[in-house]
Amino acid sequence: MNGFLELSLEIGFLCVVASVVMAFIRLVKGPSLQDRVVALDFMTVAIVAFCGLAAIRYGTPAFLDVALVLALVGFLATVALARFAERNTYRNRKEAAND
Amino acid sequence: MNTFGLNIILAIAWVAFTGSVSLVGLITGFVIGYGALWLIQPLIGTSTYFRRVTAWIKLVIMFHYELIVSSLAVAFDILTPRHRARPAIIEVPLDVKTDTGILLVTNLISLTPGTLSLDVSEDRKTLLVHAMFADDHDAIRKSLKDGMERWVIDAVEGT
Amino acid sequence: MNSVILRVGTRYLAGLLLVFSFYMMLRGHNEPGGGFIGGLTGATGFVLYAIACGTQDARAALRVMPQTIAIWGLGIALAAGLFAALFGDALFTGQWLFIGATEDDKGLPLSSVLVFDIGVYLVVFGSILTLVFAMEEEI
Amino acid sequence: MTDVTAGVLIVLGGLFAVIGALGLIRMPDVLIRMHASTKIGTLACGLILAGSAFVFGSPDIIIRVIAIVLFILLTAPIGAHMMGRSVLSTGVPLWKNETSETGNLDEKLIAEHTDATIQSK
Amino acid sequence: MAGGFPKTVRGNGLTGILPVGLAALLFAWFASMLPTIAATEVIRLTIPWIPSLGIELAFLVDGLSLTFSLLISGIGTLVLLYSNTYLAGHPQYARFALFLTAFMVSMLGLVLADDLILLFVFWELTTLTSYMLIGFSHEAKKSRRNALQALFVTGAGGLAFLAGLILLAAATGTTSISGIIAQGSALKEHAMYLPILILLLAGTFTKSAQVPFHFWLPNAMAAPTPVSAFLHSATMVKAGVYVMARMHPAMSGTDVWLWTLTIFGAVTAVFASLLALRQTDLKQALAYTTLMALGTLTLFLGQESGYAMTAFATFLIVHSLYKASLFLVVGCIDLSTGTRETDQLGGLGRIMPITAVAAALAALSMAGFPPFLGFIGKELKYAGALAVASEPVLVAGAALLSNALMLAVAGVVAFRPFWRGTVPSGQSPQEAPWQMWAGPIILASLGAVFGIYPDLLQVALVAPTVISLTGEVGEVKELQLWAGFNIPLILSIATFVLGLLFYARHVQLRGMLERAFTAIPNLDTGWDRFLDRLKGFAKWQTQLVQNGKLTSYLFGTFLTIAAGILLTLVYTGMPMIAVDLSDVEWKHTSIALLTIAGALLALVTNSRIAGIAALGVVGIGIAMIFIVFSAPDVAITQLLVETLVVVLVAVVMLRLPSLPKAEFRLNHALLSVAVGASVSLILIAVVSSPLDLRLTEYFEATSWPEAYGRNIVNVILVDFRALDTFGEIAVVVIAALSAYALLRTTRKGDQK
Amino acid sequence: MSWLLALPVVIPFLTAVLAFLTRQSPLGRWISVAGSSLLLVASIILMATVLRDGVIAGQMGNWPAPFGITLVADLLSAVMVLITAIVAVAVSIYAIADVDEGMERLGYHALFNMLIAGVVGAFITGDLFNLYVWFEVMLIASFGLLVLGGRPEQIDGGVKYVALNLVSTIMFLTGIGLLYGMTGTLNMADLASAVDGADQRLLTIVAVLFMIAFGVKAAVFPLFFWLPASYHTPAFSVSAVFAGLLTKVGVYALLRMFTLVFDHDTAFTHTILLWVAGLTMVVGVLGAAAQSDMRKILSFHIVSQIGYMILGLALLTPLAIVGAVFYLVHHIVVKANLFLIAGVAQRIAGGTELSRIGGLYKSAPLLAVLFVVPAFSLAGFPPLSGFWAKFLLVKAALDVQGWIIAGIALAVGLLTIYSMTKIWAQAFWEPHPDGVEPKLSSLSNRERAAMLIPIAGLAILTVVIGTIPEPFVQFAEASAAQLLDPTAYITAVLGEQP
Amino acid sequence: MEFLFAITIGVLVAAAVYLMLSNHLLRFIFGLVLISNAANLTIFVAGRLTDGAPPLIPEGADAPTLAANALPQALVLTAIVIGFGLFAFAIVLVFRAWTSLNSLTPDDMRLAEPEEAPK
Ligand code: NA
Ligand code: NA
Repeated sequence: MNGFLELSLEIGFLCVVASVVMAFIRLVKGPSLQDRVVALDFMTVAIVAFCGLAAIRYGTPAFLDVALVLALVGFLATVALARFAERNTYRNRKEAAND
Repeated sequence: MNTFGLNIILAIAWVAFTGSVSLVGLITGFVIGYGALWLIQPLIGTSTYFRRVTAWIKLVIMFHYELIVSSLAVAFDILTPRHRARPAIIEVPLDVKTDTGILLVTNLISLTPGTLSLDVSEDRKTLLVHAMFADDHDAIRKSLKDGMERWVIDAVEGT
Repeated sequence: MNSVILRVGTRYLAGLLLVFSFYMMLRGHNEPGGGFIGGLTGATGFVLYAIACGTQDARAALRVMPQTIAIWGLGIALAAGLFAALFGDALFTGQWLFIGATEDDKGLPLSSVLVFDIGVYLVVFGSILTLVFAMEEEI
Repeated sequence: MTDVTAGVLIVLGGLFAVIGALGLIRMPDVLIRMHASTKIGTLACGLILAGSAFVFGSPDIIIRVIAIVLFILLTAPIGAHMMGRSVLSTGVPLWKNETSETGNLDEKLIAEHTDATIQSK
Repeated sequence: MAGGFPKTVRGNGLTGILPVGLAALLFAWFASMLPTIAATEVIRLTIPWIPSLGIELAFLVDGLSLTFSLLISGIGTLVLLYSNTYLAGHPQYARFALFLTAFMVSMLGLVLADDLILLFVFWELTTLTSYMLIGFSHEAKKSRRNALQALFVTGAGGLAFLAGLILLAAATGTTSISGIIAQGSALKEHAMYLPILILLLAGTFTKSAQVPFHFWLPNAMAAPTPVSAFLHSATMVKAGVYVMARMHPAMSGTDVWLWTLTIFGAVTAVFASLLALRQTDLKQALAYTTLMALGTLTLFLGQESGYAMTAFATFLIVHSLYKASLFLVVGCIDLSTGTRETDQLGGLGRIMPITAVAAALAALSMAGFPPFLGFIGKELKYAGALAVASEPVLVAGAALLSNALMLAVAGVVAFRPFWRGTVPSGQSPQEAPWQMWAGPIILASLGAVFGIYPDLLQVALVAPTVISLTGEVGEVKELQLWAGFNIPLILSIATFVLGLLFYARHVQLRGMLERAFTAIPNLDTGWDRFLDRLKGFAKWQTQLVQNGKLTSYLFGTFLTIAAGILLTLVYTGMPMIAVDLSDVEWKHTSIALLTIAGALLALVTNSRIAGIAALGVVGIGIAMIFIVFSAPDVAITQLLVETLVVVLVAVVMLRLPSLPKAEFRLNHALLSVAVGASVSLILIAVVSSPLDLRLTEYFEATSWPEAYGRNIVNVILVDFRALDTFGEIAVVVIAALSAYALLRTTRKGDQK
Repeated sequence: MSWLLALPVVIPFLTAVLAFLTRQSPLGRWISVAGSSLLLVASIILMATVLRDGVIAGQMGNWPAPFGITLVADLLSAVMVLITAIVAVAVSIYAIADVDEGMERLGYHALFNMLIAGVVGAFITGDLFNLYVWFEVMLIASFGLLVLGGRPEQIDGGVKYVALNLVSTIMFLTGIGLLYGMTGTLNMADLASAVDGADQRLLTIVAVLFMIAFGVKAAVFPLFFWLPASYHTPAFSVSAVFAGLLTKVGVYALLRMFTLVFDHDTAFTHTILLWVAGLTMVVGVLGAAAQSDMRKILSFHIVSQIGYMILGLALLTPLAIVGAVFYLVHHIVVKANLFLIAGVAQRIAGGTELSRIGGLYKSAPLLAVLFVVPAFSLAGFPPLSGFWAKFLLVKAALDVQGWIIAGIALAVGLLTIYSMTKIWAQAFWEPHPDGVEPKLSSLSNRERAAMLIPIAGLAILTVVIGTIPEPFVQFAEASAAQLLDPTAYITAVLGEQP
Repeated sequence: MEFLFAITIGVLVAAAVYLMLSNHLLRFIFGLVLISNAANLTIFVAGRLTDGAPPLIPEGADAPTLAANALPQALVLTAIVIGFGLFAFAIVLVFRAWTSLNSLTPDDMRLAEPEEAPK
């Protein structure tokens, strides 16, 4: 592995980790449920990228398998939480209507 | 796309996963794919369509072009201190009919920065799109219909 | 969930996840994967199905009660362990059959270990769906 | 040469990742933030993965990378759609600059979607 | 139990007769051993039982045990005969007979046992069976209370007794009683002698109701009268006395032995006779006289002289005969008139002549009139008292006072109801059926027979008993009605005078005693208070530790963890710690920080979604750790599980309310930090020394060649450690089935 | 040989699978009975083999120790498996009458057999991580059984039970990680020598960690809270099997680990255990004294009696270990039986709250007899099993001049008598407050047989142990010898090694 | 490296303990997830950390040249799945606690151990 690639990798890691940290800031700040979920979703995608970087860095394609799985199932959490938000709103309104 | 086609795709996917292109792999993939499809049978209606290879290729190319161009636009907005965005939620009438078509249209719209598919109405006739640079709603509607939706219809539903 | 997009997407994803899960299970002995990962992934497919189309549809698609799948999985895993008894080996001793083995190539391996992994797959798959379906229905 | 291409792709991907994350922080409302995260994140991810495909170069890795990217392209918009929908139906306050043309959209959506969900039980 | 004898005197059929037959057979069997024992021989029977603990089913018949055996089986026969009529037609007679017979057998076992542990087994069996018998009228609250009291007090003593026996066995190296006795005086010099003695006496004193443990005995009169006659005069209460007698050769002769037994015996004798006179209930009065007898017997056992031992043996027999007889008489009176109150009784002599004769004979023996055995017993008592090594005057005085009181009580119990006054109106008493007077008559007559022919008793039982007690033939003193004009005779006369005086004045005396005793703290009411206190303390303690609050439980558990680790750390000192930060990359640090940040967010947030998202962040952080440190399988699993966790929480949360704002709790925070710091510290210490990688190296070497797998982790899971994995999937199945069951029962539960 | 060891684990699992597949029909319960009986046969054979050949070990998957997972049976393991099988048979018969169809459909029999599998697995494994796995099998099955039926108080008890047991589980897991990190092995026989090379100070700390983790499972002071909070809430057959077996697995684990592995600083560790034993005895028995419900009383007594077993371990003399082993066996039989009897009382007298029931002595004398045996055995009356258990431990304590602890053991015995007679007086002697006469004949013939046969069987066992204690004492002695000198155990697992 | 993650684990444990002590079942669940993760990580770290060398045997080789310790990975994998099973049950139990006891504060749940023992 030559110096350029190594440097690029280091930059790549730095960027990805930085983006995760920034997403975390959004996650903390919210304010809405969706903001937090979007932040979490972004992190998932960032981990996929992270796996790609790790695969190169350590010369092990095995990490791409992690990315593969995550790419397929990662969004499920987003879907579940989005659905929660909707159903929750509906329930709250229904309860408010019943009161 | 009929069941057979879907099955072939799954078989190919299998080969892709295993990474070894061979007849045995293809057959195994076909069998396993068949099993999977059998399990999800209720989801698959009866449908027969041509595959329009050229339309597909065009779709792929155009999509990537759009993706990169509009990504840059959004990136620019993010990086510049003032927000140029004039976001809006826009209703777009849908011509695409098939499930696959709708999925493709909505996904591709979402993937191209600047537009985001929010929802499809229950009657499948209207698409709700969130656009970032929506100074002119009609222009956006038109570009979506003539661009992404057209390409998808050609690829998926074309005669 | 009454979303056209999700439903249509699920149509592809559920199948994809199932196929992918078999793949992950089968390759597990040599690459990352295995029964757990396979089972979890496969279950994810049906969880998505249940979220998108409701548990009734998902149950109908599955045809068999998920808890039955899980318990059969346990039975299969156990059977894979008990299989060694036929050869006078201890419980869970792997039994291997290499189809078409040659000097250089071990051929297509069939083994009780793979059966065991299938059992694991079914258990994880069935159990998660038992849980998720019941939760979806009761809550 | 492949290393240089890969390096460029990786750095580009990294930069896009940062830009996406920055958008997540900076943009004024949740829908706009989703623009940033969904597409730019996908793009960043795709670039980095493409970089790794270049490095490894072997066909099985390339197929795998393509699969990953395709999976993300398939799932990310669905997730975004679900989130977007929920933004509308839960009535999350949007940026003042929003110029939506549908007045009581959120009410309509709630009536249309969630009702059916709950009733289906 | 008011109003006449049972209509039918046929008793309880076979159920009633069988036990009588059994007891009679036993009596006959023991009687057949008399010649052997009279010839100062012993009979042994030894069956191995628990050889590994050296415990045997060893039985020994010598003078002491045969005397007891004959009393137990003989009186047992008569009591069972009596009971069959007394409780004729009682629906629970079968149980009664069973318990009584079981008790008798246990008692026989106790006196025959030649093994400490075997003895204890029977000891506890008598406690248990007597519990059942005292509580026989179980629907009455009083019966239940008194049964518990008896059980608790004797049970407590029994446990001390057990400790004593164990120490005794340890000190002597054997559980064989003969073996211990054969060791001679070695035990008395043993360092553990005193604790052993105290513990053994704790057992015997409670069982034999020595003051101040006496209070349970009168309360035990809640039992049917035949039970009282049997247990609380002739047998169970004498178990303690028996054990003291049995251990006499091995343990007596020390100052502790002497003074403890003398003081407890004397105090009990006097105190009990005063209390006896105070009673107006015939049965209660008799109960206290039993105490007096027990005190006296204990007093004798304190000594070593041949007089004392002879007096012990004689008085033991005398007392059993007259006391059982009198109890049975009281039972007759009770059934006949419906009362046991002295003030409500009179003139029964003409209506119940046979009973009256029995009562008279027994009472005369009890009062110590010649020519009854009681007289001989009393003479020996005085002789024995005067032979006491130190303070003979005090002992003799106590004996005199108690004997005189005894005489008065005999008058009150057995003379007045028959020979004074008239039958109160409203009563229509009858003579008891023969099954009920046979016992009293026989027992009372024996008192006279042995009084006139003391040699019979002397040769057959008293002498062998004394030999058992002292181990020497020469110590046996003559039993004789006329021993010449000596100090004991003078004391006897004094007893008569004083006793008659007491009798004449007993009503006034009773008043005085009443006043005196109300001033003395009453252990019986103390009992109820004790139980209340015990319950109160138990409740208080339980409220303290088991307060029903999960947070307290968790706090306690975590506190134990933190305190356990930190205090151990104080004890052991700091383990070796090596901190090597040279290989830490910024990546590692940022991942660690991200994980920590996620955990902290989960900690502080009041938003459920933020909480879940924070958990997601932690999950992602940990997955990144797994990725960076080469665990792709684990990372995949972690991410999949994390996703499912979020899905499940999202589903469940729909029905749950929002999180309330968390209040900061300093004690919780400190504890949390302590637990966290302990874990960190231990882990750092653990990783400070190199790891032995034998197992991993083996897996690496064999994974492919022998298990045909290239993914070592998977090979470990499905092959090397397949059993773990099997258990693990079982956990998953069970979790699913359990959760499913829990969810599905919701509806059912809610509908109720 | 290895199959002999594997079968006791395999049989309940197979039974569970079959019982689950037939859960909709009455067949399930008969499968459960048959499976338990088969387990009993297997465990008898195992016991016979261990008695004949000494410690036996089997390497699962044919991988040599310490690399694979080893199942080991020494006398202690064998007897624990045997007694588990006996309880399983008793409870599975009892369940025919006790468990309603609703619970059966939700998989009661499967959960029950899984629980048994977990318990047996824990007793028979020679691998620390595998022990954790069996603990989990047992734990999760117990979760399910505890709340099966879903009454609110079950849920309440379940919350506490689950919460506290999860803490223990996680501690155990952490402990395993740490111990592995120090020694590099998981095989318990291998650990016995591997720990010698580790930092002994650290080892003591980790030992304490294990002590706490197992202490929660064993329900010792001050970690027992979960037990009295929950054991009185589930179905009676469930609480019987819990009462008999679950805490004993914790005790077993303590006994195993603190004789085999953590024996490097007994002056410290076993002194702690001694304190724990004393406090557990006292606090438990006082807790019982404060209760007025039959099952709550019995629950607190479990705690109290765990103290006795810990006492045996703490003293660590041969006789003390004999006592602990004897106590363990005796307690399982007796305590399970008492809970089963409480179930009958509940059925015919309408409850277990002592003030609301009564009259059982008068109208259900058979039940009274059946109660007296285990109750007075528990209280330590001779010649019942409990007497010998207590005798051995008190003797062991006195032998080492442990006056105070012996005194505590005896005093606690007295308070145990108090509790048992409280039940006896209030549920049996006292008339029923509503004037009803609770009769066994109010049960159907089938129910009566299903409930009373196991109770009678266990009672007979109690009497047999009590009256013919020699073989049991001999057995306990041999078992204690194996525990105190684990050479045979280690050799059986690892083979002859330097 | 191990040092760094030992500290991380400590923080996770501390946060988890604090959450578990709070009188709220949902927070308890959060704590449970954290502490399970911490326990898994403990095993992983105690098995020592190795960068970039997954325990996979390359094609053609009989054994890996340098690989991370595989055993702890297998243990952690097992523990994760078991932890998930326990978590799933716990979350359902919390839900049931809410529906049948109408409370998420365990200290208010006093059915099994009532405040005042009935006379
Ligand atoms: Na050792
Ligand atoms: Na009552």
